[in-house]
Amino acid sequence: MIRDEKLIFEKSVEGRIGYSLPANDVPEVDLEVVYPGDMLRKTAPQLPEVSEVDVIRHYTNLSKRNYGVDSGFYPLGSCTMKYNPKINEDIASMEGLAQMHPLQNPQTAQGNLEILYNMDKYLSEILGMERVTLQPAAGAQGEMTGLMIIKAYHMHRLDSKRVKIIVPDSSHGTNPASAALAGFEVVHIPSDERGCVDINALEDILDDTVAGLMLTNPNTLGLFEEDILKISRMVHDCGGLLYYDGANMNAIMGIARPGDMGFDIAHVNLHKTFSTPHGGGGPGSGPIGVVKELVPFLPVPVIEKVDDYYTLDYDRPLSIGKVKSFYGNFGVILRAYSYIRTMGSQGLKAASQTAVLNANYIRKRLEDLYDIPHNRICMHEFVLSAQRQAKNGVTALDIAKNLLDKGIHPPTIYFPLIVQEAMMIEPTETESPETLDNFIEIMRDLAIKAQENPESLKNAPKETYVSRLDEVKAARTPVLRWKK
Amino acid sequence: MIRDEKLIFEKSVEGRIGYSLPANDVPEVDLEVVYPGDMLRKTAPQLPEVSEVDVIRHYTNLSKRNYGVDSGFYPLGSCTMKYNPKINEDIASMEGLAQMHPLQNPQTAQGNLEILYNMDKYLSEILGMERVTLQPAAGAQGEMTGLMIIKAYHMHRLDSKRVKIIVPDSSHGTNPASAALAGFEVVHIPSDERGCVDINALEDILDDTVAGLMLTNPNTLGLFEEDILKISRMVHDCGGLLYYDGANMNAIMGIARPGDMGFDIAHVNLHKTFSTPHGGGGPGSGPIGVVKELVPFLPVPVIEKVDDYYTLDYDRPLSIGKVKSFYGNFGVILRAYSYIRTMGSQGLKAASQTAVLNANYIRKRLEDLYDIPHNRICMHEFVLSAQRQAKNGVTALDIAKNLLDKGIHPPTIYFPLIVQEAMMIEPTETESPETLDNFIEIMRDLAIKAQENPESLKNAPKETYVSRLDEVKAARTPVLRWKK
Amino acid sequence: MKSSYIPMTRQQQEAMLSTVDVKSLDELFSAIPEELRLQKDLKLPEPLSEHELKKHMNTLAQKNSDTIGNTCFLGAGAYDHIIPSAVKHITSRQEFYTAYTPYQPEISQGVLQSIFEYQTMIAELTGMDAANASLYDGATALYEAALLASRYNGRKEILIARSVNPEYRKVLYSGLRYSGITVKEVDFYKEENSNNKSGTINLEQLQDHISKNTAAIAIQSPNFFGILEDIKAVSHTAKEVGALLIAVCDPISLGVFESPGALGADIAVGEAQPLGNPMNFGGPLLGYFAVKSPFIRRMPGRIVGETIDSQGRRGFVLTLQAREQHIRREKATSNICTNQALCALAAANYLSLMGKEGLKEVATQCINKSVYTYHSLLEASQVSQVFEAPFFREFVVRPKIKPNAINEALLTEKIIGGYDLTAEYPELEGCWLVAVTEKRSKKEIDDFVSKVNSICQGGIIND
Amino acid sequence: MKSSYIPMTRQQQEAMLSTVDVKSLDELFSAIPEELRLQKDLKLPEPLSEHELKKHMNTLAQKNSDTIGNTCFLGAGAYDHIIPSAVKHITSRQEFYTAYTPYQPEISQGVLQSIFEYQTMIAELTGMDAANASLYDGATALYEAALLASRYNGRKEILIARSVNPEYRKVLYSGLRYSGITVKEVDFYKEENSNNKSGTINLEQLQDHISKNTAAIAIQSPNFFGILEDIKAVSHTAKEVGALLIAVCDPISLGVFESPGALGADIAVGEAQPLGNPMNFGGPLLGYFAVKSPFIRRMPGRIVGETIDSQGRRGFVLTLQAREQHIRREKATSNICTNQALCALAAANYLSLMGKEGLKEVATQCINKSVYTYHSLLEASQVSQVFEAPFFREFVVRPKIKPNAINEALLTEKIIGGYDLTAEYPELEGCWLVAVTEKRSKKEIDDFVSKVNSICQGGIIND
Ligand SMILES: Cc1ncc(COP(=O)(O)O)c(C=O)c1O
Ligand SMILES: Cc1ncc(COP(=O)(O)O)c(C=O)c1O
Repeated sequence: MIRDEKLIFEKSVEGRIGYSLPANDVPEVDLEVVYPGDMLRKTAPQLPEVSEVDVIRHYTNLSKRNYGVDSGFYPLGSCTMKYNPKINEDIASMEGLAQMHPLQNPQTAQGNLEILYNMDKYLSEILGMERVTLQPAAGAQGEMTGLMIIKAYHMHRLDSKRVKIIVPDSSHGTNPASAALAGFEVVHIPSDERGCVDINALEDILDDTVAGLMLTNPNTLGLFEEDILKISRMVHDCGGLLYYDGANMNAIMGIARPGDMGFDIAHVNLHKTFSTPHGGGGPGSGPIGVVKELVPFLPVPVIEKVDDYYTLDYDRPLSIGKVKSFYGNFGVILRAYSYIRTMGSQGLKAASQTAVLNANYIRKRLEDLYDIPHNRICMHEFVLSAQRQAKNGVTALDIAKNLLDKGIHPPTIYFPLIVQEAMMIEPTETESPETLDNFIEIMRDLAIKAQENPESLKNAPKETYVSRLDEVKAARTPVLRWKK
Repeated sequence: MIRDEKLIFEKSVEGRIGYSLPANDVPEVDLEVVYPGDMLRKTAPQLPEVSEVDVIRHYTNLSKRNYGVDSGFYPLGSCTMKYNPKINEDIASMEGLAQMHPLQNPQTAQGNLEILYNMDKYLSEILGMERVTLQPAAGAQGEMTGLMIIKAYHMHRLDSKRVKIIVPDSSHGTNPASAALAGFEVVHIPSDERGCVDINALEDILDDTVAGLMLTNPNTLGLFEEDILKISRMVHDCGGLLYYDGANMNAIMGIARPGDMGFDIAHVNLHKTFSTPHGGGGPGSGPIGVVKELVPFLPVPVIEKVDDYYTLDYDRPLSIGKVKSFYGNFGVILRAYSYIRTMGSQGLKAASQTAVLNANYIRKRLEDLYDIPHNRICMHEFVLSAQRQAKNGVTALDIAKNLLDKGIHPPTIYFPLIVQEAMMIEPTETESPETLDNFIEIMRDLAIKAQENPESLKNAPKETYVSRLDEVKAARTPVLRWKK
Repeated sequence: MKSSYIPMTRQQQEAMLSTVDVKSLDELFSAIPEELRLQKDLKLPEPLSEHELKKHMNTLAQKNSDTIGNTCFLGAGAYDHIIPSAVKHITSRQEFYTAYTPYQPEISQGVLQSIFEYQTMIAELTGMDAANASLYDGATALYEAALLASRYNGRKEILIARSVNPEYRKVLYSGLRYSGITVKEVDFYKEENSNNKSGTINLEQLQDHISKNTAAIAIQSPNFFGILEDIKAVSHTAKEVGALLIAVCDPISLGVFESPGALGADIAVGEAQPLGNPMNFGGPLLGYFAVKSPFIRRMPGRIVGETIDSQGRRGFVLTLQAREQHIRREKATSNICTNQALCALAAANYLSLMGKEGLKEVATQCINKSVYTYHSLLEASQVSQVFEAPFFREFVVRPKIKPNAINEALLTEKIIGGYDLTAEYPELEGCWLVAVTEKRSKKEIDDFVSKVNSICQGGIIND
Repeated sequence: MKSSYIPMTRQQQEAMLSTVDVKSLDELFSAIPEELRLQKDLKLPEPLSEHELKKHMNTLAQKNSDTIGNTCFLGAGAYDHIIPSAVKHITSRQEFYTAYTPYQPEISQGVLQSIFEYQTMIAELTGMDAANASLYDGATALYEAALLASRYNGRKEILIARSVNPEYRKVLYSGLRYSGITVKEVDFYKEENSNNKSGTINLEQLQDHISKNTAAIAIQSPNFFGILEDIKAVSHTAKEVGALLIAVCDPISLGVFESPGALGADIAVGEAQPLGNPMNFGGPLLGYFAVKSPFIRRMPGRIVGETIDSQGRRGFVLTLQAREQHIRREKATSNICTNQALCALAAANYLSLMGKEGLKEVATQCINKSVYTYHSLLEASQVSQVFEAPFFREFVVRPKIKPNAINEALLTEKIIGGYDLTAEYPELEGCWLVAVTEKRSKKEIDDFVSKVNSICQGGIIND
């Protein structure tokens, strides 16, 4: 690999340009006159001065130091790194859809509004919900929106004592964080020995101060909460609402629906389940669906269809307001829309079935060499523990770094927090049996090496552009920007 | 680098698909009935059975084993590997221009015809010619077309004894090859001690059997043929025509014109001079311009403009006919059109000036450590000789392979044939001084190593996906296709 | 069902089922209570092939009037700037767009370094000490800033200028609704005020409202009306009571205007969509977030830091993660997880391409062209002046007829007109907010002005 | 003049001029005689910025009627097939499209392996032993094949079926004009011939023309009229006199039809544009060239071969270069240098995506849909039958009114009609060649048929 250590700033040469703009063709304003006082900038921002070829090469070279789904296997649990069909990218780039201003007169945006309206319908059907808002920009924002709806609902009922949100100890960090932001007190409940919500513990907590329960189902151990109907009855009986964290929807599309399970609100991550690429950290999209009773609380605007004409309805007195500018991450929604339209109901179901089969296949083929805390049929992912290997000094982190050298993106490690040395493996349906087998062989090989020659696994990665990085140094003495 | 040694065929799994087609919605034909006898295929072609993700990953991984202009410096002499501006790619992908059938009614293709017509005008102006045909798909086809015009011209004058085409010994292989294909006898003339056409030798050859002379100017040594006016007079005086191989036009855009030099026909490689990417071996585009007298012989169709309406003129009795289907490589022409329109006359001139300065800069900074057979001010490229290094056992090939390990594409080697251990260096104008300096330092370093430790240079490349390949084996026992 | 996206063949499926030791796909789902298992297909349209999908989407696009075929004078929070072609070519590299958040730094140096560069550029533009890796949009960035401020000084009141983008204010209200933090609006100087119709924040009213309970003042400059606020003055006011100053700034404008950092802002946030990102019908956008040093460890979202690898070579990692939800859970500074990394990459690409000179040129052209448009409109006397202070890229006028009527008429001329302020600002009834970026040519502007004039002349009087 | 494509700054320029030891840029050109140096600017339009260029090209595009907005029933050598989206995503990888011909194999394994795969696929489709890396288009491939044949057996006459694409024949004539090789056309069976109106090559006439001087017979199947030739029969005739058989075959059709190799052809050439390449207004196209083993070392163009590296690992190189112009100069098998590598990559991507099943499906749908169209047209009696033999994707009919008149009328309905055979085949005056690919839906076809019918009913009689 060719080393090019420079930042784009370090490639700057005074007077070089990389842009091409139309010449100014109107009278020039004298800036000093129009903007008196302190208004004008005294020193120009230190932006790089580089040419187009510099920029293209710089970022092309950077891209080569990055690993994406198109590079290879990416079994990053909870993140559903499935292959992103290329046609969806083309659709999202269509000028007639993308080059639109959000505040255009709706009459000039009927195509886009139709897409949003239909997307609401499709997701409502998939989730088993009454209506969906596409406004949230990611899962976490979906959660926050959902929790605000829960709050608004209770407040509207003048039931102001409901201050608690229950989350399982296996829940994703965004769940308690969102609950806190929505003004709730967060109560954690433990998982039982089967890896599911501990019903007795839940029983103990439930009272009229509980606003709701957040649940991922299948949960972050990849296990379906078998008692879900009981749980939802219990929560409902005490007056609480159920929130569904849909990050794991990829297990059950077309097979079961959160709405039918008793959830009142559900989000789905389009950037997971619906194959929109993750962009190296976003943009995503986290629509939420709600049951009929909660529709009045949805953020504005809601898209309505009147006689084949689509409108933006802002006149919704009970709405929680707006959680984001405009109507959500339309560019991401377009990709998901394309995905749903090309998969159809059978395609989505096949995706979930295959995702689940793939996860179980890996589980079965690793169960002899790794500990699997809850070793039964899993959904689309499962969590193994490298505890056995850790006894020899080979941690989940070491295993992850060794996978890098084999050209595989490691599973999620050290999550969920309730499993020691956790490795959360989610293969998704878009990976072929050969890819799974290759991963399995490597994992088996690593387990054997961890037994026989643990030292040999401590120095990985060796094949990557950089070797193990000093994260402690980064946090202790933060260098967050380049300076000359 | 992750090794994935398999061919796409070796990834095939029976029954897997990578396509998505509309369902057949018309009555099905019984193939056996409609196509009786031997018509239908007995065994299906062994095409791979793979999914979309397999294909994307396979070819994405292959791409990583390839080096393009966007990867880094590419001073491949004679090939003008300049940076290809991205906007040109966007223009070439515009559906309204590209998704056109060539035989559409001209009235429905006025936009495309206008582009072709204007491109003819622009190139005519740049070359100093009367008209241009855009039909040839590459330089070599331009040559062939030009030579056919020369032939047609002489034949039309009933001057059938002109059977010879003169080419310098420094000429590109396509020149003699094209001449032979056009039915000429090829006569090579030597270069003089200054690296230019030997005027005396030319004098000796010229007689009434000479149909024409082909010349690259600047020639393949990167030197301007100073006696060009004399040469063209001499050739014209004896009744011959002059053909300009425009592969080296990047030296003189807006500075001098082949037409003014006395050339009668000139081609230009859009995939060199006009920044269209080379596609790993094509497609290219090799338009040729001709002087007024030769216009009647141009291939059909010629695009004409009548009252702002563009038509395809096929009714040209003296035309040599067609050299290629339709009107040339339109997709490539679009990119070159965009380039000319964004550069304008001053931009093109600045490009040539900078290309020439860059070449001279490298020449100056390497002249102490390498032999430069004709060491004077060069045009956009120059040829050095690794003879001094070869004495220590380090050949031009070794130097080239060592450059690979430094992330640089090597210069053209062993061409032109008249220079021993030739390395033909063409930096182009799109390379920054820093890039040139980096190359110079590496070349200097290699020269020193060749002196001090020649052995250390014999095993390169080491950093590439494969090491030196056995070309002899490949040619002796050719394996030209995969078999199960 | 065969799908080109699912590589498993029927035969392979059977082999795998037997490895897993189940008889059927259904058996894999036996943990799901019988009554929950769907007995019929989801009601979704029949699947389309690629080609059919493309045709379908083309049909939908034809029901739109896009900003390519129509000339856009609409801004109000999303801007139609020129985007260099190279940007999309970079963000289309699969290594960037198909990657997840860079949890494994050794194979994520591409994204990490690009974010580090983006953070540097944002810090440079805003005159701040550090910036995060991005937030969803300008509106949520303002919300996060307000939260930070309140947590920092423990105060529970935010003062916000009414001249801040109404969408931002709405998102702020919703977000803070159950947080115990209250928000008060401060008016702007307008026509009724004979001494000052600057359109900037009413400093007297600000003085009236501010107190020791004020966690922060939030202003926008250029504000929603395009008008530059006196950040320095407001910052003094804030400092006097120990409140923080949150400045919402347009990043393009910072090519010519003094940075909020230099003028005393503690936190700078805003919408960075104008930096190389298309308007995308409003999303994805790109929220930037930058702070002075005291607030670095309180920032929301991802942050990339420089470090070294085991061989001492420079490298980049996600850092200061102790602030984040996956570690701190309910005590995290924010719940944000997925952000807008690819849009940040586009912004970094854009700023690299434009560079020092280019960004200034863009900003200057926006000024030249908007000023030219403004004066051309005023000259013909079909619109009248509303505010008096200098503006950037966008301005308010009051046309003789209703803005909506003008807009409707302009549409038939393939022009997307300005923003009607009536609904969000009843006090500015009949006022029209017009944006003119560097993308508009003189010809387009002249055409716009002449059409506006003739529409106003022929139209119904705006009373 | 500053340009974003030229990184050198003025300061750097001066430093470099002084290193080179010249005083000015002009001095660098002192080898060019004074009188040749241009004293004024080239007469070219003023430079456009990116944005202006885009607008300009949009304006030009609007003067076209493309095959997205219009439904295409035109073939005649370029075909409107479905192209999977993934193809362009692959060919847009800079490592592929910005590379030169792979002269340095160690950093060109991407292109080299993809060509090797392409060669394999072409050989598979055509039933040949080897294929080259591509030629400009089908027409020049035919020309190269004729040359090969004549050089191989030293004979100087080519017989070509008149049912071969007229563009191909024209290119052949031009190319061979000064080569000493003559070309004779062999007619096809048509209406006047009451026994046989198959539209295939007239075998009796072929027998009359063939002789010991015949270097090769060239036929096309499906021929220009869409009709399948009896390759086997013609191959027998060729073999009898020791001539070679050159078969021009459509690659899509080879998804269902017997390969020319299996039927006795010595050389198979043709246009591979239908394999994943857009029509691009006629270029770039993709000429394929495949041969039986005796002819391998006589092939024109680039050829990639498998070999091993110094560590014994599989790798690929350009091979058999001794045939080529850069070594053999005037004795080379061909002058071709730059070819169509990127189009060959697209074809390899296409064939990988379609695979065994997909290609068959495409071919079958072309058959189903063209047969359906043909019968629907005949049924309404506004067109009449011309030929009788089975066809692929394309067929000839004689409408009641002139084809050009129908085409003009269809255009107003956003339909691009078939090819009028009148000009190229006076003997088929008033005949119309209609192509129907898998891309056409039943609805589009029904619509086409009904419009043709009503146009014919209302139009001027075609006599
Ligand atoms: C289980 C779970 N919940 C919530 C989230 C948050 O989603 P987002 O990153 O889209 O905000 C994630 C994302 O990793 C998750 O895995
Ligand atoms: C001097 C010269 N002439 C002719 C050619 C042939 O051009 P093309 O490859 O476009 O056929 C080349 C290409 O390398 C060349 O360098």
